[in-house]
Amino acid sequence: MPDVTPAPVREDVRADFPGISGRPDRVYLDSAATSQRPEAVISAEADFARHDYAAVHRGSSLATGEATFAFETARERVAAFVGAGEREVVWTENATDALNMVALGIADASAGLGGERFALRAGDEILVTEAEHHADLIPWQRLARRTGATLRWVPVDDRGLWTIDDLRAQLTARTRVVAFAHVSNVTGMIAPAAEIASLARDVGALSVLDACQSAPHLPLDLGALGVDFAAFSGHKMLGPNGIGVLYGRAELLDELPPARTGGSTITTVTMEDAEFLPAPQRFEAGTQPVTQVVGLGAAVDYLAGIGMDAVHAHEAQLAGELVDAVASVPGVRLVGPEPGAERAALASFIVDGVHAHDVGQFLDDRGITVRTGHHCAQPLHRRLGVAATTRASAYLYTTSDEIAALRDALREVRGFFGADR
Amino acid sequence: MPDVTPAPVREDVRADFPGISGRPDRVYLDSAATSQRPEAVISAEADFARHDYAAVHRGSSLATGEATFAFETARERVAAFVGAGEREVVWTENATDALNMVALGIADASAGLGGERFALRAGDEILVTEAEHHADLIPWQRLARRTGATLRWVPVDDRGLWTIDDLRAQLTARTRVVAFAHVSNVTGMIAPAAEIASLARDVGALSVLDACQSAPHLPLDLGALGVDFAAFSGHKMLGPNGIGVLYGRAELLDELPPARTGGSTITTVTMEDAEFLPAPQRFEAGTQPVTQVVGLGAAVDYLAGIGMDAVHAHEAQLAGELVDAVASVPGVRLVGPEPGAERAALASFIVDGVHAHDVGQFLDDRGITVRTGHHCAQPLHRRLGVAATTRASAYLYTTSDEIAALRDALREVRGFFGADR
Amino acid sequence: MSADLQSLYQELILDHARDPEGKGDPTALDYTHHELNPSCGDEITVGVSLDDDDAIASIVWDGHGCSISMASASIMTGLLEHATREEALARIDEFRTMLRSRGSIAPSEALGDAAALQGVAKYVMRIKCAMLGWVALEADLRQAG
Amino acid sequence: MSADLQSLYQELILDHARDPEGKGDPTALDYTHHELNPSCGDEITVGVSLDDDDAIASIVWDGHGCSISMASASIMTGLLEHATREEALARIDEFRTMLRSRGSIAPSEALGDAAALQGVAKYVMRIKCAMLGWVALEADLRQAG
Ligand SMILES: Cc1ncc(COP(=O)(O)O)c(C=O)c1O
Ligand SMILES: Cc1ncc(COP(=O)(O)O)c(C=O)c1O
Repeated sequence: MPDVTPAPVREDVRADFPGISGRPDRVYLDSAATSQRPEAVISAEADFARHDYAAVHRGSSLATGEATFAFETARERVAAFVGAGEREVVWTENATDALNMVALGIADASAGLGGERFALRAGDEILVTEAEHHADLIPWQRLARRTGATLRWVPVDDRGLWTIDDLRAQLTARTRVVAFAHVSNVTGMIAPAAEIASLARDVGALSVLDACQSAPHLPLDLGALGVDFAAFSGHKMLGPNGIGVLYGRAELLDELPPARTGGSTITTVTMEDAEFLPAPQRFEAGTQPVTQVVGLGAAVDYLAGIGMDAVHAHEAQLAGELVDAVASVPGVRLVGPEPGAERAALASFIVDGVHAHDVGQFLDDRGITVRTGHHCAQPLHRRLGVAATTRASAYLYTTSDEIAALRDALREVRGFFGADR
Repeated sequence: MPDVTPAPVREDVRADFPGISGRPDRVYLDSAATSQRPEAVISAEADFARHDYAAVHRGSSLATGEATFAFETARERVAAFVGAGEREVVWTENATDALNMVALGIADASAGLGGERFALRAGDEILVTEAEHHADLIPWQRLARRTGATLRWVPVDDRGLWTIDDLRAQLTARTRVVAFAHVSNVTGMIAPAAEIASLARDVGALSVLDACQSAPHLPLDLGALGVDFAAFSGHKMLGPNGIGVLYGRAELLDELPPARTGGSTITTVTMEDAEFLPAPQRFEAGTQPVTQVVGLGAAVDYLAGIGMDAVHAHEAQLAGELVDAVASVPGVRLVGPEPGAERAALASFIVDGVHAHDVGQFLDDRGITVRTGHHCAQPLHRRLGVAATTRASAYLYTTSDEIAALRDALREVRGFFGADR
Repeated sequence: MSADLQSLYQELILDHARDPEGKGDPTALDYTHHELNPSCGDEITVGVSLDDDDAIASIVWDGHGCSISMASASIMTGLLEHATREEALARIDEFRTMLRSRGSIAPSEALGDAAALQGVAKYVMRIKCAMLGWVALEADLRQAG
Repeated sequence: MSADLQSLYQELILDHARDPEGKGDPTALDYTHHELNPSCGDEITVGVSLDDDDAIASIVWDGHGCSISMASASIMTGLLEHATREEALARIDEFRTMLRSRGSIAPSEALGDAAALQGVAKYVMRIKCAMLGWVALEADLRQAG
């Protein structure tokens, strides 16, 4: 956090988002699932599709040259935005795809398909947390089954939280991978990523950061954090669907076997064998989501224009208001850090006697869009003793009035369903 | 081919494509690499992003309901467009991703991760052709290495062609997978897909169709062809980047292990294990390219509106003109079927004494966009004795005048580079 | 409060949700089936026994979920107990068609109290909730068939 | 014919492409490196020997490719033979910077005939072609360093 107070988020920022300004009847509190896009992103995509569209990195035509230029400069900007080198940014379909690319690459290394340094052996350990999103859990479960490695996890407490000491207690000399979310999409807890990366390094394990909920909201410097790999999605950071990023330290990416193979990833191909290019191309098989890359480039330009310090400061304010709003309602139980403690601008909660689906339906009727369900974190919900929670999440375009609207509506939920009788 | 002459492609079709009508200076002959998009597709995407955008298949809000509805009805339309059931269409990033999903699923089955019927054993055989695109070759090479299976291939002749008899000669009792392109992206040869699917079935092998160059151009009925799996990409059929389709017969898809795992693919997840949904959801890990799915839905609506018979008839005409144009130029050698024989509306050729890059550069200077290189088919080019060819390819918006412009420019190439001296 | 929400959560539905019919231990019955809503983790197990005339002798279910899924299972129990296998399958079909119609198909008399769930048709994401118990019963009856 | 195309394919370049300098068998030299352009399959192997003063005694290369890549390798041979290792690395850097400048940086005198390749800077997809031999030589010189 910078010492100086950052410039606030522009007052008129909402006007930039047709999905916000064009729907004054709706309070959109589901940005942690997927964010709205500014017109600048929507137009960047459409204009590219209309005027500059051509194949990328294939052939030598002028049209291809222009499209390739747009594609590669977007990579430079996205890389700069998260503190990565441009060769350290691989385009993927989404963050899930990025995490799978690491897990499947390690599986291939273990099966002798290259990248010997990544090979896991029976008895090696993969460490995750009980709070992980399924995207950062199931790929590791499957990797364990493919290689005979053991999956271990850091347990969470009654509020869904864990500490670095809890993690340290699970690290062993056989730990080869440590995968964890920078910010939990359910609890909003922020993990000490740099410290964990360094603990992992000490035992010779790779660190893999699920940055889905941090890249959109915090100033992020992956290089400085020192993690080995990281993943995030465009659609949560004002960008398009269908584009995600795998970050990896250059020397690792150049050696990790590409699980998905095909055109544009290779140097020489015979009927028997293929040799792969260095990163990032070795992982970018087939025609890339070029339009979406251009859109993501526009999204990070937009965010950089606002300033991530400003975004973060705005959200820190909203996080406090969200917590107060939820905690002030009788019969509503907040998940995650205690009021007052640091958290991202999201709040998941349990309404006593009312199922999350019903809560969501009630709020929806008031024009408030929230997310209900297990948020792709079943083990965490099982630990919390519920099948589903309701989550409200904010972004740079969210206002205090919207959070007040949530609070007012929440106050009526239990009455409506007769849960207060 | 229908008996009756199909209604011709509308005269004013070019006006629908901003990348065509907005660039009167350009002759776009690279649709086999990627097609231009009609305004209807571009606007469908942008409007969805502006007005209807929300997460799909997660949570229960109205916004999610609307978005999910748009997403699933697009699936029905795309499925109907290619003669598939709606549960038989899986969204992927591109065709490459779809082919990898099959190969990686078989690898997982072979490693005991489910789908026993797909398991390959050492000595089992995978059959491809020497003409395959790298996307339909390298994933099978890697699968062979992962499982100990043997990769065999159908050799091509001097023109890059193979026959069903050539294929039959390579089939054995150990063949478990037969993968081939419906239409070659280099030679334009059209493979007898139904007959090959039936040959494969007879030996108990799975048939996998690379339909990248057929889905956009021919009336396609995958159910009737009887192939087990097929793959194609949205961006080659007037749709967006970043969206592809894996087709699979429902009973196969329900059993194939999902290689890529994560949110929205599961029923129950514990820290130890995950149970997967039936197809298609089991393969659609993470936030899907929703906007692009909506765009692809608009693309197939557009194509269906024109009529695939009309598209095919228009292109059959252009294919003849392309072949005549290329074959009429001294010192230019046509690859693929002889003039007069059936082929898709694309022509790859070799200009004696002039490298493909130089040919492409010269044509580009005349405003003609073609593709140069190995077109992701290095083994085929090696067989043709060149590193690179030049390819011109047409689509429904291509005109005879454009092909005449190609011919006129081609006549000057050798002179310019002094190759006629 | 919108009229849509009022109609979705009619008093009848909230009453059923609070005080459901047929809830118990289904495992002793002839056929049982477990259904899960993957988007929220709600689950139900529905058990059924048939008599000699292929009519439903009893339905017992257990599970947890939102008020729509619980009320729907409860209403289903009252409606289909004593129906023949064929009748029950027809009712389940009709119920599904009504829910999927986006409001264009009104429930027939035969759906009885289940007509109260008509409001669900407006909410695509809740159809699964309303169908949960019915789908489980359908699976039981198919096993029995 | 556009002026851009004329300047890309100057007579000097077409001459070098048809009749290249330094083409031969590089394998006998002290250092060799193979470079490939993955988008078209063009390849080059460049060999180099240094004398006692760390100057380039000879450059020999072999390969196939478009006229730009062949002419560029040929011009490079003439330009850098007898340069010191340091000088050669500096020239390679300068050449790359010029090509990547999209036309904004003019070649200095030191680039000699390689200035004729200036037209390539307008064509993003051809930069790799023009650099092919130079990148291979750079790799040789780094091995030697
Ligand atoms: C025959 C064929 N197969 C596969 C592909 C790969 O398609 P994509 O790059 O969209 O994944 C292509 C196009 O590049 C193709 O023409
Ligand atoms: C913490 C976390 N990890 C992973 C994901 C998966 O991201 P995506 O669905 O974009 O692949 C999400 C979002 O759904 C998330 O919040």
